[in-house]
Amino acid sequence: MSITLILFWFLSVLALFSAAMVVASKNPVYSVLWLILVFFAISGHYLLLNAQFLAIVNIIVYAGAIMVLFLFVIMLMNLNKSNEPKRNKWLNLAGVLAGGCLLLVLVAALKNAETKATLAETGTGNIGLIENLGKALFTDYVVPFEISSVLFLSAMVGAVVLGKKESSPDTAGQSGKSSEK
Amino acid sequence: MIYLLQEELSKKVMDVNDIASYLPIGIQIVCAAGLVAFLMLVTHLLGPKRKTADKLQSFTSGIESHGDARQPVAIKYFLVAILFVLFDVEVIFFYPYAVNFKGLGWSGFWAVLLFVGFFLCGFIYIIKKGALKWEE
Amino acid sequence: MPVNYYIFLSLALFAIGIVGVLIRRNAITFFMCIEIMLNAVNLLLVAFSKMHHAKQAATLATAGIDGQIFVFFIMVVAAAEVSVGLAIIVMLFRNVHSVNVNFLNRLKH
Amino acid sequence: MISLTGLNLILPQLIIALAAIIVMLSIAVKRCHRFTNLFTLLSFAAAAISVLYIPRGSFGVSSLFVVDGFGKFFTVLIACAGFVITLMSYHYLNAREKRNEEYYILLLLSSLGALTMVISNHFVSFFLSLEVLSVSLYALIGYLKEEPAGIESGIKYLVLAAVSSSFLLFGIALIYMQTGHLDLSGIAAGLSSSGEFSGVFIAGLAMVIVGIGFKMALVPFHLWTPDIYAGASAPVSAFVATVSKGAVFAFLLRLFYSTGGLENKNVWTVFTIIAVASMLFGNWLALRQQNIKRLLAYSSIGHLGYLMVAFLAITDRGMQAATFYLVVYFTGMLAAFGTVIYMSNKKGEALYIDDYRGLFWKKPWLAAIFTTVMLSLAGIPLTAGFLGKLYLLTAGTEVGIWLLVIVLVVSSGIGLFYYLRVVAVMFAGKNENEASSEPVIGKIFPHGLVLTLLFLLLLWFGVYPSSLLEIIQQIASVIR
Amino acid sequence: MQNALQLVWLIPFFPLIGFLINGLFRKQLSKSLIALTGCGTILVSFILSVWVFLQVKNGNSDVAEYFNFISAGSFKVPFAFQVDALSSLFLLIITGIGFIIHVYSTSYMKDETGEHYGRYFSYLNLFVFSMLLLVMGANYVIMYLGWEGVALCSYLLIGYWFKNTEYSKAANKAFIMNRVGDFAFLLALFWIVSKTGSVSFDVVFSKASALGTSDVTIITLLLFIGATAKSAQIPLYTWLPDAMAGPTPVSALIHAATMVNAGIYMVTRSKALYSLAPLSQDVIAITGLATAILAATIAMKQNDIKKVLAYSTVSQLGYIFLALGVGAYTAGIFHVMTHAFFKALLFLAAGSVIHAMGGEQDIRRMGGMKGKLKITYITFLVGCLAISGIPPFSGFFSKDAILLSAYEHNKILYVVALFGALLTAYYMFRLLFLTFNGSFRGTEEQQHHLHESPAAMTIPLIILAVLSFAGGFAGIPDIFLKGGDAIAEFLSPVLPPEGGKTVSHSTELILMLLTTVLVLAVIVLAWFRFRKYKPEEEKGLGKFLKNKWYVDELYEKIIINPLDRFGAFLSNVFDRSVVDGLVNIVGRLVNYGSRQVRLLQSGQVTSYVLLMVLSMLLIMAVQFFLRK
Repeated sequence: MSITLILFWFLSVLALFSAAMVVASKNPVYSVLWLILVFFAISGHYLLLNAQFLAIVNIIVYAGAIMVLFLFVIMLMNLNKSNEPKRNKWLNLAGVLAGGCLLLVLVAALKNAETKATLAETGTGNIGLIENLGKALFTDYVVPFEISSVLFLSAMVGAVVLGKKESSPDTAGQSGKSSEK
Repeated sequence: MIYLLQEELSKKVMDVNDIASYLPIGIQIVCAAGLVAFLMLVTHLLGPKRKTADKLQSFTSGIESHGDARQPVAIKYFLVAILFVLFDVEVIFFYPYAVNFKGLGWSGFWAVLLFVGFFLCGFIYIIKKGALKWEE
Repeated sequence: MPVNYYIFLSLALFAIGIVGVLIRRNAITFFMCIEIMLNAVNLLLVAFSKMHHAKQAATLATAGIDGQIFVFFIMVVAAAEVSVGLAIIVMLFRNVHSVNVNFLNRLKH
Repeated sequence: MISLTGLNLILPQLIIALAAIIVMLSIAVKRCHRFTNLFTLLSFAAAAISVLYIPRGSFGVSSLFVVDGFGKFFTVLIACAGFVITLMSYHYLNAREKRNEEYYILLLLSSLGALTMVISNHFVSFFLSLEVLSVSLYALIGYLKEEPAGIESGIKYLVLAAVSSSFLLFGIALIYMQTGHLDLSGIAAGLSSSGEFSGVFIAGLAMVIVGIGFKMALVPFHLWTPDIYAGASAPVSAFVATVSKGAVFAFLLRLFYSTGGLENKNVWTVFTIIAVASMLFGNWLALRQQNIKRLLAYSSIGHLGYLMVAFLAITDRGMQAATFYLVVYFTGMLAAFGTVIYMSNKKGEALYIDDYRGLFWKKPWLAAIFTTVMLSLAGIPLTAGFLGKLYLLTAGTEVGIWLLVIVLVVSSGIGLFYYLRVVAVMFAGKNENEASSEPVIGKIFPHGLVLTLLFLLLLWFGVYPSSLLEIIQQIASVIR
Repeated sequence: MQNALQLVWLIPFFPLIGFLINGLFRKQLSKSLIALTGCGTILVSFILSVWVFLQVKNGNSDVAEYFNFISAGSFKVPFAFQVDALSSLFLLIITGIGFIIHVYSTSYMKDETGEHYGRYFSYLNLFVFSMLLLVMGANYVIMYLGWEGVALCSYLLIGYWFKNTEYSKAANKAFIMNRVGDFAFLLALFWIVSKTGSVSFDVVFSKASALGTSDVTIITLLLFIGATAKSAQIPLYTWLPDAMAGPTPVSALIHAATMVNAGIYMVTRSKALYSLAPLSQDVIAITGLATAILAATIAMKQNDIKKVLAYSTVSQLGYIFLALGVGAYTAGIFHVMTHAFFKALLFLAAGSVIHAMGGEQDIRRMGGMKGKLKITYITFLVGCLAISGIPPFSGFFSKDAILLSAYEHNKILYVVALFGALLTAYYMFRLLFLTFNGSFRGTEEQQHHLHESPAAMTIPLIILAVLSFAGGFAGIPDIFLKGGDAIAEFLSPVLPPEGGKTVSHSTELILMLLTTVLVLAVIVLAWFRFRKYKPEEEKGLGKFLKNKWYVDELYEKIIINPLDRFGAFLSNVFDRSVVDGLVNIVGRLVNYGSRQVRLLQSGQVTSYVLLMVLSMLLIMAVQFFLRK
C-alpha cells in the first residue's frame, strides 16, 4: 500500500462523501461548502496524476471564482433552509433510481477487461506541467484560445443584459435607476 | 532555516515530480490552516464561558429580533461577482503564456494581444453600460 | 494505478451529480450538481490523458496533452456558463421570487 | 501556428467576430438600433460573400478545423439564415424593447459559434463552438425580460443544455480513452485499427448521441423544444430551429461519416429508433396544437426525423438528400417564423392559429406565402418540400431501409393534417370580433421583401432543383 | 414518286371533318347544310375509295406509315394504314352503302329538330370514320381504335332518342356486350404483343408459325370472342335485336352493312393465325352454324318488322362465320358484300314502310300495302329473292359458294346449312306476305295516311335493288362462266384460293338445282300459309320461339341479377361499415393518442431531465444487451 494508493483512496472517499453531502444537505450554503471540499479532493487527484497546472486552475477557477459567485447568488437571494422548495417524494425516488440504474449500466459497460491492464501511472510524466501545457495551448490550440475569448465576450454581454435592470435608454454611462433591492 | 531549505532544494536535481517539490505548498497549507485553528482554539479556551439561553441570543439593541440576521445582498454586488469570475479566468490564460513567453515569440504575442483586445472591448462595454457603477 | 479505479470514481461522481440534478429543485443546487458532473468528466479526462501519455510516451513526448488542454477548456467554459446561468437565475428570482426550477410551468402542453 | 495564409481560410468567422466587437463598441459609444441592425446585416452578407474567396479544396487549420466544400456550403447557409433573421427582427424588437442593440451582438456571437462548429474537425473546437452557441442562446432566449415566459424558457434551455453538455463531455472522454485522439481523423484511425468497436467506444458514442440528440431536439430529448419556441421571441425561435440545429447536424454528418460510426449495427439501430420516434411523435404531437409556434416546434422535430432518415442512408446520395432537405427546411422554417413575426404586433405575438383566421381576405399576399410554406413543409408537389422528401425517399429506398421509408411516408401523412388545418383556417371566413385591430408591425419593405424572396426560393427549388443539386453534388463527395 | 397510296389517309380524314363540323356547329348550321356536309364528306371518301380500288386492281398495294402512335422503348406502334385487296373492298362497301344511307336518312330524319339533326349526322360521320380506321388499320392497335370507335357510335346512335328509357337501356346493353367482346380482343392483343413483341400484321403473321399451337389457339379464340360480340354471334348476340331501337337508317348502316362485318373482317385479316389453329376454325364453323339456325328459328316467329330483319342478319352472319370456319374466306367475303347490299335494301325498305305507317312496326297490323307502296314492294321483293338465294340474284351465288365449301368440308354441315337456308326463305317471305299481301289490318287513320316515300328514300332503294340483283355476277362460279369468279381473282393476293375443288362440276350443279328447288317449294308453302292471315295466339314451340328461346331471361338470371345483388352488398354492407368504420377509427385513435402523449409535456424541467436520463439508459441498454 504505497503512499499514493492511500492518498488516492482517501481523496476518492472524501470526494464521494462530500458530493453526496452536497446533494443531501438541506441548506444550500452547506452544500456550497461541501462542493468546495469536492473541488479540493479532485485537485488532490490531479496532483496525484501530475497534472499540477490543472490542479491549480481547478482551485482558482472552480473553488475560487465559481463558488464565490454561488455564494454571492445565495446571499443575494437570501436562501436558507426555510424557503428551500419542498421536494416531491415520488419524483425524488424516481431520480435516485434513474441515477442508480445509469451508474449500474455504465459500470457494466465499462468494466470489461482491457482497461484493467492499462495504467494511468501517477507520479511521473511532466505533460501536466505548466510550460508544456502552455506550449501546446499556444501552438496547436490557438484558435480555441481565441474562441474562448469570444465565449467570454458573449458571457459578459449575456450577464450584463440579463443582470442589469433597465439601464436608461439614453446615452450609456449615466447610471440606471437604483437597482431593485 | 529558510536558507537551509533553499540551499537543500537547489542542490538536489530539481526533479519536478518527486515529493520534495511539494514541500513549499505543504508548508503553506499547514500555516494557513494552523493559524485559523490556533486562533479559534485559543479564544475558545481562554474566554469566560457562561452559556445561558438569552445570552446566546443575538442582541439587537433590546428590540425583539425576528427572522435571521442575514440581509439580502444588493444586485450590483452580483454583477461585480460575475465579472470577477470572467476576468479571473482571463488571468488564468496568462499563466501558461507567461511561462512560455520567450518560446512563443511574435505569433504567440499577436494571439494573446487579440485575446486581450477582445476582453478590453468587453471591459469598455461594461464600463459604458455602467454595470460596475456603485449606486449611492 | 489502474484506470478502472478512476473510471469507477468518476462514474460514481457523475451518478451523484445526476441524482442531485434530478432531486434538488433549487436552481443553485442544480448548478452545483452540474459542476460535480463536469468535474467527474474532467477527472476522467486527466486520467485518460495520463494513460495515453504512459502508452505512447516513447513515440510522442507530449502524447496525452490534448486531453488535459480539453480539461482546461472545459473548466474555462464551465465558468462562463455558470456566470450566464446565474445571471438568468437572478433574473428569475427577481421576477418570481423563487428559485424553484420547476416553479414556472405555465408553458404547458 | 496559424500563419497569415491560414487566416483567409476562416475569413467568415473572423468577419463575424470583428463585427460583434464593432457592434459592441458602437453600443458603448451611442445606441442606435437602425445602425446596429444595418451593420449586422452587412456583416452577415460580407461573411456569406467572403466564402467565395476561400480557395477550393479542403484545408486543415491546425488539425482543429477543416475548411472543405461541405464546411463552406454550411457557412453560406448559416450566414444567409443569420441575414434573414436579423432583417426580420428589426421591427419586431423596435415595437417591444427599448434596449435592443445587445440582441444583435448575441445573434452575431451565436452565429459565430455555429460557423465554427460547421468547419470543426476536432472535439475541442466542437465543444467550444457548441458552448459559444449555447451561452449566447441563453441570453437570447431570455432577452425579452418583461414576459415571464421568456425567462422560463431561458431557464429550461439553460438547465437542459448544461446537463446534455455534461453527457456529451462524458461521451467524448470515453471516446478519447478508446482512441487516444480527439480529432475526427485521429479517432477514425484509432477505430479502424481496433476493428469491431469496443464497449467503451460504443458507450462513448451513445453519450455523444444523447448530447447531440438534445441539441437537435430528436424525440427522447425533444421535450424542451415546444416550451422554448413558445416562450422565446419568434426571431430567436427561428434561429434555434434553423441555425443551431443545422450546425449540429452538419457536425453529426461529419462525425459519423468520417469515423464510420454507422457501420456498427447497434449504433444504427439506436439511430433508427430515434429517427422513427422523432418522425412519429413530432407529427403526432402537433395534431392538436393551437399555438402556431408550438406547432412549428413539433413540425421541426418531425423534419429532423426526416433528416435522420437521409443521415441513415449512408451513401453519398443520402448525404446529398440530407443537405438538400436541410436547405429546404431552413427556407421553410424561416419563412414560417417570418410570417409569425410579420403578423405579431405591439400587444403580443400572433400566437394562436385563430389569429390567422380569414387572413386571406385581409392580406392575400401574406396568406399566399404562408400557404406555400405550409405546403412545402407538408411536402406537396410543386414545392421544394416535395422534392426534398422525394430525394429522401430515393436515398432511403436505394439503401433499402424500408422501415424508415414507410414511417416517413406515414408521418408526412399525419403531418399533412395539421399543416392543412392552418391553411384552412386562413381561408376561413373573417372572424367578426376583430381581436387585434392593432396595425401589424411588419413593414412591407424589408420584411415583406424577404418573405417574398423565401417564397420564391421555395417554388424555385420545387420546380427547378438542379441548380442547387449540382452545388451539393460537388461538396458531398469531399467529406467521404 | 412516293407510292400514291400514301394519300390514303384522306379517306378517313373527310368523315372526321364532317363529324367536327356537324358536331361543333350543329346549332348554327341549317338542316340542309348539315345534310350537305354529312353526305358530301362520305361521297368524297367514296370517290377516293373507288380510286384506291382501281389502284389495287392493277396490283399496287402498300402499307402507308405516318407517325409513331405509341412508342415505349423497343415496342413501337406506328399509325399506319394497310391498303390491299381486302381493305379496299371493304372501303368500297362502307363508303358506298354509307353514302346511300346518308342520302336516305336526310329525308328519313327530316322531322327532327335542327340541333338533333346535326347531332345525328355527326355521329354517323364519326361512325364511318372509325369504321374506316378499323378496316384500314395496318396493326391490331389501330384496328382496336376503330373497333372501340364503332362500338361508341353504335351506342350513341342506338340511344339517339335518349328520352325513351327503353332505347337507352338497349344502347347500354349493346355497349356492355361489345365491351365484353373488346375485353377479349384486348387480351388477345396483349397476348400477341407478349409473344411476338409487335402488333403490325406483317410482323405478327410472319412470327405466327413460330408460336406454339396452344398460344395461337388461345389468341384466335380470344379474337373470335371479340368478333362474336361485334358480329352478334351465339353467346353475345342478344344486343342486336334490341339495337333496333335506333333509327332505321342506323340499323341499316351499322347493324346490317358495316359494323357487324367488322368481326368477319378481323377474322379474315388474321387468316394466317386461324389457318394455324384448326380447333378455333372448327369452333367458328360450329358457332356460326348454330347461330344461323337459332336466329332463323327465332326470326320465324317475330312480329316486329325490324326484329325479323335483325335476326336474319344474325343468321346470315352465322353463315359467313361458317364459311370462314371451313376456310372458304373468299366465299365469306363475297357473301359479306352481297349481304350488305340486300340487307341494307331490306332495312331501308322496312324504313319506308314504317315511315308510311307513321312509326308502326308490328307486321300483324300491316298487310295489303302492295298497292300503295309500289316501289318499296318491288325492292323488298328483290331483297327477299336475293336473301333466299333464288338463282339470278346475288344471294344465290354467294350462299351457294358457302354451301359448296361446307359440303366439301363436311357433309353434315351442308345438310344443316341447307335447312338454315330454307328457314331463311320461309321467314323472309312470311314477312313479305304479311306486310304487303293480304288485307290491311291497321287503323283507319293509318289506312289513308299510307303513301309512297319521297324520292330521296326511293332512289337509294332502287340503287340497292340493282346492286342486290347484279352483285352476284361478281363471283360467278366456274361451271357457268370460265374465269367468272372476279371477286376471288381480285382477292387472290390477300386470300390465296384454298386447294382445288374436290367436287366435280356435275355434283356442284346438282347441289345448286337441289337448293333452288327446295327454296321455291318453301316460298310456295309460305304463300299459302300467309295469304289470308289472322293473328292468333302462339302455342307450344311457337311461343317458345317467339320469346327468343328465353335467352334474354336466361342471361338476366345467370349474370345480371347476381352481379346486381353483389354490387348492392358491396356498396351498403361492406363499404359503409368496414371501410368508413376503419377510417373513422384511425382518425379517432390518432387524435386520442396525441392528447395522451401531450400529457408527457408537463412543463416540469426535472421531468425533462428525467426523460433524458431514462433515454440515456435505454440507449446504453440497447447498445450492450442487444449485442450479447
